[in-house]
Amino acid sequence: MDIAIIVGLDIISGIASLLLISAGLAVIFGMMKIINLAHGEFLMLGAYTTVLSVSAGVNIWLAMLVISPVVVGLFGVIVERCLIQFLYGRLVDTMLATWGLSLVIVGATTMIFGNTIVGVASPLGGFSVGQYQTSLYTPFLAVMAILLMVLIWAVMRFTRAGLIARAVMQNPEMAATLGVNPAKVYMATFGAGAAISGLAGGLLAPVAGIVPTMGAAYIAKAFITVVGGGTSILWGLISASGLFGFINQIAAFLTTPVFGEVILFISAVILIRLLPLGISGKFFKGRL
Amino acid sequence: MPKIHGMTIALIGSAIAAVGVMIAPLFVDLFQIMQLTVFAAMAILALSLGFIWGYGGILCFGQTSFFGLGAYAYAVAAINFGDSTPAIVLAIIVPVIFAALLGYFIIYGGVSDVYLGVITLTVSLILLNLVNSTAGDVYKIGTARLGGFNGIPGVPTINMPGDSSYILSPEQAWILTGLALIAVYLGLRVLIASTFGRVIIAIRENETRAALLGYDPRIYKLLTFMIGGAVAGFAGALYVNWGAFVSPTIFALGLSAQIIIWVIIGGRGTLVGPIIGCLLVQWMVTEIGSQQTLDASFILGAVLIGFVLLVPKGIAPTVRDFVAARLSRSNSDTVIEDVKQ
Amino acid sequence: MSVTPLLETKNLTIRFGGVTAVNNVNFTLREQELRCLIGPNGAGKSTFFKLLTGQLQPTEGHVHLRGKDISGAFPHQISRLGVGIKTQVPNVFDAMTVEENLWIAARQKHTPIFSSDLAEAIMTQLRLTGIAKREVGQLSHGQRQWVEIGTVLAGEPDLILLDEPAAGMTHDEVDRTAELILEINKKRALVVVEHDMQFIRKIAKTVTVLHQGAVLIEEDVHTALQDKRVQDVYLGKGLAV
Amino acid sequence: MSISRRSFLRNSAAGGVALAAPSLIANVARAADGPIKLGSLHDLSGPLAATGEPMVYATQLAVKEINESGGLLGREIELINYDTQSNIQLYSQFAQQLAVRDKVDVVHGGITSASREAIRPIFNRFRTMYFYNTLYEGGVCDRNTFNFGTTPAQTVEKLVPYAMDLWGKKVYIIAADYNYGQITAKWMRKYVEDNGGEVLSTDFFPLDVTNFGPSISRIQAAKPDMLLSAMVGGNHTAFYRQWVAAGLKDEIPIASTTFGLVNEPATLEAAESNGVLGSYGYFEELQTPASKAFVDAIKAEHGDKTPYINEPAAATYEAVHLWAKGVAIAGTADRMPVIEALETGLSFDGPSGNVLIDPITHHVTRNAYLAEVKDKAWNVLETFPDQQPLDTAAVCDLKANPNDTTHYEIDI
Repeated sequence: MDIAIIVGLDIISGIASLLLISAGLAVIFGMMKIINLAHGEFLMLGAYTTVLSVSAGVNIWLAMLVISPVVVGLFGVIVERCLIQFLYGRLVDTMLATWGLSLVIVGATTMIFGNTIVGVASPLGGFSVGQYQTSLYTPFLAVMAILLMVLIWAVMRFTRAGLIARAVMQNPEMAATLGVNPAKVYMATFGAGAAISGLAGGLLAPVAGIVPTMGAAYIAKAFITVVGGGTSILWGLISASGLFGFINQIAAFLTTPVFGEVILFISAVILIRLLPLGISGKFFKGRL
Repeated sequence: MPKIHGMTIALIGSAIAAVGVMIAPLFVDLFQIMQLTVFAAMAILALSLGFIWGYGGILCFGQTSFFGLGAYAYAVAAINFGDSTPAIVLAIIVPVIFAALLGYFIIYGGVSDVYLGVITLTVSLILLNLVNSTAGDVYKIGTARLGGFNGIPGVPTINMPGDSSYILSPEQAWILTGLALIAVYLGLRVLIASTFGRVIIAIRENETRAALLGYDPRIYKLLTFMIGGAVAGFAGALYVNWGAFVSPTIFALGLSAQIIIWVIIGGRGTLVGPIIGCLLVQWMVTEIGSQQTLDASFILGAVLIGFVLLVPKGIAPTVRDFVAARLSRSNSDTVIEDVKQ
Repeated sequence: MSVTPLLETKNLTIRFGGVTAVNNVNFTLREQELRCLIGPNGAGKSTFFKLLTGQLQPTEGHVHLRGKDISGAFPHQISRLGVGIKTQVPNVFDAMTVEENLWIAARQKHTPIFSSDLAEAIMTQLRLTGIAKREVGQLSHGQRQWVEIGTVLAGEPDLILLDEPAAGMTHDEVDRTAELILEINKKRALVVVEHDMQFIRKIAKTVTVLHQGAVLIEEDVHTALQDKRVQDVYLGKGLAV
Repeated sequence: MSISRRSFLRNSAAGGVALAAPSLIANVARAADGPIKLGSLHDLSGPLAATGEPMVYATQLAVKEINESGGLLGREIELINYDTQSNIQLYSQFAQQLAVRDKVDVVHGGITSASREAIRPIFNRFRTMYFYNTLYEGGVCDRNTFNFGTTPAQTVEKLVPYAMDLWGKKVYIIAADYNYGQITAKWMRKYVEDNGGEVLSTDFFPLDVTNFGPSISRIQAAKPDMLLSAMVGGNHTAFYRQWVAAGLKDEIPIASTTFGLVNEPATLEAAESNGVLGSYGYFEELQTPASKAFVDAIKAEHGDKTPYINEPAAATYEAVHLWAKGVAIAGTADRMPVIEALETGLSFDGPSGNVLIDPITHHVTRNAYLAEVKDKAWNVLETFPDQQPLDTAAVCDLKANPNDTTHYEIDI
């Protein structure tokens, strides 16, 4: 019985971490139909921001929840202004440019901070379920993932910015004729996507191995999750993360992590084959 | 429709290049010969993606799957047979069969665009994981141990067909690889000029219209995908032959991305472009490794960004347009024709 | 008793979610007949064409071509049975020249050399020879329409579906299109969707009026255009039952 | 410290002119005077840079010391260093460049076993002496290659019984899913069973796994007394953090053959790493005079940016010095005389203690150390002097088979 609870928690944490590592990418893909291959490095920058803030004496919660998203969000806006804005409508060129950007970020981080950096410890302890122990940080991450989803939903649903965003998602030309300036929307979107990635990176800082190349471990999974989900930001992301996270964690628990990884990939391949436009292309068409 | 000008230029250029390949060992030192050999093998890989993406419109993020399968097929077969000739044949057949199965699964399922990219990328990651976990002596095919992450060392290099004791020297291996590159280039060039080539370009341009004219886009795309797999597998065999070694990193994300970079930098929708892009990037990466002032990733990344912003069409089309503009100014009758993007 | 019609649909229906775009259409076309298909926007004309060409699969009902059931067949299969279509938004090969567009279309059935000749002939007929070497992507909307009609002719189909062939054309061009259609009709059957009533009057004998996915009436052109229900539909009034 | 980009002495005579040149080119055309050339192949960018950086620093230090003390045979040593960028293809390319174009006299380098297996045949083919200085799974048997890193028999053998005495008999093994991890796990199992213990389960992890939740649950379900770890790389560091975050560090202790290789004690919080046991051929914290001098010299050069100086760094330093000793005794930098000189059983007192070349296996007999993490540093608890490479010795005899070049997978 206890083990069932623990495995349940693992599944939730697997889903939550997929949600967190993919959310920023999903916002950018859903709104702008471009793939940001520097996404993993945005996560890394978020983690580095938290680590550096904490070692400068900042409270860890402040560092994770405020400083990381703000810093990486601002960085995203700069990237959009200096690079992405010249490449709209060119999916592949954007991918190449952001791949280049990811190399630049890794290289610059290595040159500035070296190959390793002192990490931060988890701010929460563990707790017991019967004879099993697990980290309080796990449910905390799940709560943060849920809050993030609710936040995205609320912004999209209730604010003027969300309304504009939805209009642009549906039909960019139409939105432009209504007096919305797509350039501003795109800048804001990219910044928001980067900020979410920064937040995710900050949240991962206490439980991840923090090195300049850490982004590479996340990008493929985030990419597969987002594309598997399709272009509907919220529902696509939630359904794909839920499915892949569940399959991955169950397989990893029952067999080995290698198999867990392989079966995640195989299920992604089958999913996209069955639903060539992602889950949301089939079931959540036109929704958030 | 025949493309007299373009094809003539390609033939003359190839003939000059072939002579260059043959006499290169007289002028450059052994190390450069070996370096050129691996660059040429990689350029064939670049051609495979340049063909299926630039002409077939299939953006495959996992072209390394076929390259890697070709490399492993060659290594395993060469170790088992002790003769490279059947190994090279297998290095083409195995990826083609894999491309046929995967292509059927994807293309007949109606998957396209970025979704197709993700499936192919994911498949290469599956192969990476699977091959990586073949350490241990139970994983062997015949006498060849797959070796997991450590890879397969000491792969027999290419010998003269029919005489497995006559191993090609580095110079001969270079001539073989260099001529193979030219042959693959010309072969694809002829293919593109053929009806098949015209049709796949038409499908790239407008799949609906092609279907409404009676062409089945799926079979054409599948064949294109398989040809790309064959070329990539062949490149894999030549790559293993160069280093006498293969390891699973051949399937990794880094190489997949690099192939795409070669094609974009060189220019999509041309065949010369991917070759140029590949040679340029490979040369640059090598040069970067000889200095320690700046981080290698940093330099490479900055160059990529610069390219996307400044030469968005890629080198070959930019040069072609420039030359065409100059020519048409001086002589309005001259038309440089090439397959346009 | 009767000759097998060229085209026959039986209870042809397609639904998207809750919307019935084509509703129980029974449509018959003889060999070498010229039929105009009219109806207000959203009447289901283009969807009907997509069902005929295999771009969409019917939810219910069947399409027969010379008695052969082709519902569920792929577009390329239907094309090879002799159905050609000019779509509403021009579907052409933008990065290829006019000549190449026509050659590819002809090449499906013919040898390379014959295809070149056929392309040549069609370009002459459509007065496209002057722009033979131009890339189609750089041409005007009207010219692209002509190129598309050319690719359809190059496929030598027995049945040609034209979706708004006169849209965006100048007055002279419209006249030429009408002449061309009559010319084509000497050998082949056509179904033409058009909004321009002047144009319809020029070419049509029989018209079929679609409304909300269903056949409203099928009459000779004068009767049809004077029909009260047809006028109401076009004026946007509800249909008095 | 000069890092020469590449040789400007292009020897035109050796550029393979004839098309039918023999495939094995004897590397005879080296200049008899001018500098002796030492090639270095390490990753200085990409994921493996953290391991490569201290190895390059150690190489630079050793070369500098030799040059400052008058060079070798009256000639200066020129260091030619290439960044392989964590890319196997570049290993092959630069290995060819070092052997064929730069015509170096010796090469030190290679980090992963895959990189070593890619370049080792190239150095055999072009007759260039090669030193591999990273700890690895053992089993390389090649007269042209000298292996200075520890192998499982030297460290795992000490670590396992020590940890079992301390913590108990029921062991759970976790390891990176590649050859090093798999073979090390086999040795772990062997020593656990030799010492009367029981291995409950062995889990392998791909190098890019970052979420260890399910595995941590599995481990708990098995209720081991201790965990033996051979996890590798930056992503796997996350295991320790998630382990600690689950509050398990005080429940189930960890001993590892890899923890600390890329600076984990310093990058993790003290609370996360205290009490972890590790065993290597060298720790930066060793307080012998030789060790302190070595560490001080590197820190003097690189200041705050100095990475943790680990076993591969010390092994590289010792390897360069021992090679130099071989050259001095042979009176030439030519390959065979130097190999023969080294095979007389040369030894060197390095930062890790006495290092003695085993002529039978071309591995080294060296001290092994056992340490515990305490406040972000290693506290060395035990020294096991003169550990022989017994694992490789079980399969390799270069005296009897001098032409062997196999990498054996040792049957346990």
